[in-house]
Amino acid sequence: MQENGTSKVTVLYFAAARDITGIASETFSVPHSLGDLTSILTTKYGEELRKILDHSLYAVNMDYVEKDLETNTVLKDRDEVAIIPPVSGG
Amino acid sequence: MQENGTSKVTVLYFAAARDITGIASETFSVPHSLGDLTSILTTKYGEELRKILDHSLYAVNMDYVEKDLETNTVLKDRDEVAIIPPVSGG
Amino acid sequence: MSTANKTFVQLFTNPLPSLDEASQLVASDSAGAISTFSGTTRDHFQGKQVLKLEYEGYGPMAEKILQQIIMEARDKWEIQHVLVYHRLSEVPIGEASVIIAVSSAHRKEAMQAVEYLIDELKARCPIWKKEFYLDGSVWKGTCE
Amino acid sequence: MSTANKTFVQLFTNPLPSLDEASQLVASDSAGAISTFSGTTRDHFQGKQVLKLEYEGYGPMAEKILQQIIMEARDKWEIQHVLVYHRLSEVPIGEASVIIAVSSAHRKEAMQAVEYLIDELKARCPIWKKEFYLDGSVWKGTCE
Repeated sequence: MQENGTSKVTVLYFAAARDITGIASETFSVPHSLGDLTSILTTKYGEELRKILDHSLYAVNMDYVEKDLETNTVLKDRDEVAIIPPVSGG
Repeated sequence: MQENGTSKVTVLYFAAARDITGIASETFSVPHSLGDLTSILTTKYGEELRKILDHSLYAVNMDYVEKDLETNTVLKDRDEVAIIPPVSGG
Repeated sequence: MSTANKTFVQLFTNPLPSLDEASQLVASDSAGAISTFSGTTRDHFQGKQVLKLEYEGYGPMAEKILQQIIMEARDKWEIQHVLVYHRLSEVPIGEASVIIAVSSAHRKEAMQAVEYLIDELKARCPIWKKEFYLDGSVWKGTCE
Repeated sequence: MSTANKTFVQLFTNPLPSLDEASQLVASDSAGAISTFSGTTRDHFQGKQVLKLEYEGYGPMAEKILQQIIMEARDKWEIQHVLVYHRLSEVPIGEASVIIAVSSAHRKEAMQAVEYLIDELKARCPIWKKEFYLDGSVWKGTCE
């Protein structure tokens, strides 16, 4: 955490998430956990993104975070957080 | 069956069977069934071929004959009988 | 044996190398079996004509996940060389979006590993496919 | 759909066509998945060095059995085009003795059909392999 108690994280958007945000990535100051990031994102992008988030997983520094661990996942400065909508490669 | 009560069949040898017979095919007059052919073949080629036959199937006109149906399988004139040792293609 | 096992993982924006090239990379004189899977873009989805497809991926994480999946496959089966190629770009109909190739001494291992790799890739690898129809486009996965 | 399904069965005394050629023969714009299996000759068997291999077959019956096996696979799975090539001749180490390729709309079908085809080919198709070692040769199958 920073002196002001928040962490500066980069958030990456892909596929359906990026269609809503219109950008590939941006930086947020997050008070504590992934749960806080969800609040920040839905405040900024509204219901549309919240529906995507409901069906997405976060990946922090390229590791998936299980859905029920989001509120316990504390973010650090410079973490790279990606929103991973349901994948469809192959 | 022919007038003399026997059928003229062509017998094909492959792989280990042909190593023993030294030829790819020959013709026999067989009194009745595949069982009779086995007798004729073992008389001509001895124990060595009999061991192969024990582990082989006959195919009559390119259809496998199950082991326990051999004595009941009556041969007709011009039947093509192949000795099929355990296969190993692929 | 395991030190000599090779792994090829690559994401392409250009057309994928040929299946021959892929199978030659995994071939070895001690591996009797080579199993491959190619996914090619189809011209229809549930009756709708697909005009084109586009793949997008979170590249570094996709490669990391693929390496993980390959390690898991190596734990499960006695396999030799492994190749996973995925295309991340627009892919014209009929062209390959993914190629998987595995060699092994015995055939079951290569075939089962290929099946595992494509299943896990489809389940876990952060890659997304967008299908374009006459009446719009859709990201697969999210809207199925 | 089923009338347009193609079947390619052929026995070769020359080297087999490439995997690319095989996969292009089974490819179609409506089949998203192509699964292949190649069997290549190995340089060892149970620790013994194999110098060369030779395949022999009862050609017409081998083709008949392959057609039967393919019909069985078509009954079991929704597959599109099917190719089975087998070489009947001396095969140098590292070259393909068998190539199987299957296309289907969905991946499981193609993969399962390929596995069935190679399993049944090995169990039922009248083809024999002779391995040559430094100290002699042996017909596989009979003496294993």
